Amino acid sequence: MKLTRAGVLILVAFSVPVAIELRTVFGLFGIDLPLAAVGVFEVILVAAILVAYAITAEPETATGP
Amino acid sequence: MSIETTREHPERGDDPDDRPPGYVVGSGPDDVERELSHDEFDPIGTLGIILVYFVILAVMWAFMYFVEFLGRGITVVG
Amino acid sequence: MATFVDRYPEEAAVVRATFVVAFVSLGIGAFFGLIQALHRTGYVRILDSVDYYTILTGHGVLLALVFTIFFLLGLFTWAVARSLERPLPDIRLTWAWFGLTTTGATLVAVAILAGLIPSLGVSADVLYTFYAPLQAHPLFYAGLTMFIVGTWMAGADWFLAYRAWRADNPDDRIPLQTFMVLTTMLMWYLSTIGVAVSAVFFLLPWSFGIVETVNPLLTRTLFWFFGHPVVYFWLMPAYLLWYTVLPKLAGGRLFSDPLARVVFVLFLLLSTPVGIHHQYLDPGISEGFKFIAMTNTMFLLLPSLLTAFTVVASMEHGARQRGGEGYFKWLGALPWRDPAFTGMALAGLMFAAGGFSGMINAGMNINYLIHNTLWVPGHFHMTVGTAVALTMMAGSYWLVPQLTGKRLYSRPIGLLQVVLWFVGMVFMSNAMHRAGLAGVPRRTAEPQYQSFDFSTALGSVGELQAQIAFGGFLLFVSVVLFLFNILLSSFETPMESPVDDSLPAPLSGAEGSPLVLDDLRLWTGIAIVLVILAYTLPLGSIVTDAGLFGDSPGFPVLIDAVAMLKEVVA
Amino acid sequence: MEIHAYEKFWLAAALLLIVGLIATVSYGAVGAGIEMIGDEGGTVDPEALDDHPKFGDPGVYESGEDEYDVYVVAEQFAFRPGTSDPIEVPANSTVTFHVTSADVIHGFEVVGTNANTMAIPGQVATFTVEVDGPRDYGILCNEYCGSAHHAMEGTMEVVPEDEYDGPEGGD
Repeated sequence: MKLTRAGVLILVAFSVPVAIELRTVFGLFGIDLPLAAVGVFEVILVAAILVAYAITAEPETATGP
Repeated sequence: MSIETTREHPERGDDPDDRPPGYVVGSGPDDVERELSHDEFDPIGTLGIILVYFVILAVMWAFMYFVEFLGRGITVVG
Repeated sequence: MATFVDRYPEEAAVVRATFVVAFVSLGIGAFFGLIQALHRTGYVRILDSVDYYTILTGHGVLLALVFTIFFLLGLFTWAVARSLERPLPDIRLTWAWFGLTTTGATLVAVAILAGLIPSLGVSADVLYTFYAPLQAHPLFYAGLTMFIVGTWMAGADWFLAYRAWRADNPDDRIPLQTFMVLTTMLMWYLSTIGVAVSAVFFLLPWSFGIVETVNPLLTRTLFWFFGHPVVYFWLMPAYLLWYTVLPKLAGGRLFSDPLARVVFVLFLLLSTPVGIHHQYLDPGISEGFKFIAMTNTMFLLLPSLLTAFTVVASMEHGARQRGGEGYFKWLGALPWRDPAFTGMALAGLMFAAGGFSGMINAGMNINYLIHNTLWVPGHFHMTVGTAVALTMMAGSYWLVPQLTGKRLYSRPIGLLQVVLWFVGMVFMSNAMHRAGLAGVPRRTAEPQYQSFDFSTALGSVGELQAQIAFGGFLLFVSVVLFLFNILLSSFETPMESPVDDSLPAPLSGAEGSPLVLDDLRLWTGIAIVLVILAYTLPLGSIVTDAGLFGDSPGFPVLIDAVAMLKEVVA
Repeated sequence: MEIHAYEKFWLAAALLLIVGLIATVSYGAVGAGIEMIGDEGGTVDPEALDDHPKFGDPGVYESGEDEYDVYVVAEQFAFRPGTSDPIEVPANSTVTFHVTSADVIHGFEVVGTNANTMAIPGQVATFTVEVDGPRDYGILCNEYCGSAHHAMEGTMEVVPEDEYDGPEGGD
């Protein structure tokens, strides 16, 4: 299934709470991650989304509404 | 918005008036490929999403009540 | 294909006017929000901490009361005219309630903002809840009363339209949107009795000095009699859009019309007899009454949980009609590039999260954990601040073209705007919830106290402050983009069909639902009985305790704050 | 009325959730013994607090073995006691707070704990807590009470039993 640019934007937005709450999940297991870990994790998530977009995006001529 | 600018998209350069009317918002129905009537449609995905939500609610409620709340010092007992 | 403005030009003019008032207050209120977010976290302080509360009162009143309710007034006018397929009975009545509500809202805003100019001698820094014996200038209570009377007239306008329609269509089911408007207004009439009695019989005479004293617990209880239902008054316009417009935007149809009616009836029945859950920690109200309020509140979760299913199922229907497959893969087939759709969908997602923190607020004893902490604003920024406000902004991208006959200036900016709101709110409200658990109070101008430090389970208070300030900044940028987009839209050239404004019929229509659902008299009667059951005894005991007029003199908020501070420090 | 089977199932699950929430809170009230602030505290005349036997001289009073009563007056913008003198109680005791307001509505929150109440003029909020080991707590007003609301704070010191030199009975 193709990933649209709008879809990328939504996935990036959705990755923000996931990254923030990751720290909570680790906290429950007694691992205190520094704030920077949230940033690093968010960068990884965004990179993964962009890779998915690059792989699935249709050729540039496609307009698709 | 780097995503929006890194790729050329023909739509961006177009004269806006060339767009089909109704494109800007409310465009969802333009892409309908098939009609699903009431009897042909089972919201199985919705059921899945809502059950995941149910589990999250139940687990977080239990955590908040028994760990965060009852686990705290100085609680009103009378 | 003509759109709303071509069919009902006079109604469209009124709706445009209400939206202008709503958006102007949104802009001012959001600016105040930015000032607060930066001030209380200590990042940027452009005013004195004693003036923080003027800004806070302005933020609460302009956004929670003026923006939301003016948008509602416009939306409901649109919904009644379009779903009854007839103009309102007398447009002069419509303009009259617009004039009254606008005048009232302006008086309230003037009373509040005058607080920034001490030489005027007018102040209303009593916050959105205006708890006596803090005393505002009479202008504040008078303006508030006018505003509420104006909303009553608006309701009368819609009921008259319905009556005229009924005379011509004696056997038809009430069109769904009109049904939603009427049930919401019945709930509003019932619940505003509390605030009207409080303002007219107690606070207004007291602020003029006609009566000397007030019973603080009584006016507070009357406030919450209205103060919880009002959150549903904000929410119902969003529900109306989620039920009747969102399925269409998704490319599908509403899953079930009868269940939508059941949900609105449940809100009419249960919204009012729950206000005491805001008073779990109030002395003078016994535990039993609090437990009853909690039970009602918990059952009030039911219509929202049902809504979650119906609305998501309607979206899934749209996605599958657009070719979506699989258990969850269909989510990708939704029209995410449409800001109206995406904004409402993200608002719904945020509401699901807000539903959780609301359960904690509603839990009677667990309320000790978070009562009056920053958790509470964290909660309502997810609900009224996103589920409602973001749905209203997203809905505007679809509604405004119908009211002006002009297309939206920019769809990509609209999409960026709704996504920025979501991200900004994730940062701000997540951090507020966490800070609340650390005991950080709401409604305070300072980030730290002198004699103790807050401690968090995870991370540091400084991080939370940074997230609140950053989130607040993103939210403000989002509002600026929204207003800019709407403003530029008004300069577009008119066109034949600026938007696809048709609404498809529900999958399961009204014809299958029992007729009793449309019996508004019956539901109103039951709602009144429930309110009497929930409130007679607590109000009776409060009045027995301290009398109708109590024994608390007024404490005007216009005081020499600097002298007060010196006294405290000394 | 036609309701989809999945939606009926969800209706049942939603009701189960609601009943579960109410059951948890009921367990907290009955099983864990958490009581709500109620109307047991009675009423006072907010303008005549000085004539009140306890609020006229607010502070810590001993009411039994390891049991103490703490009378607190909240007023713009201080707690008496709490702000200028800390509230001092011994460790491992049972403390009953009686909180009222001399002017407007205030909040009384022992920071980071479940001890949290409103202080409403004319009403007395009464609640009992068990304090354990020695520790200092912050107290703050969590309801907006006027222009210097953010300055309204105090402390409570739970001191070791052997260091406790008896109730002060006012300030």
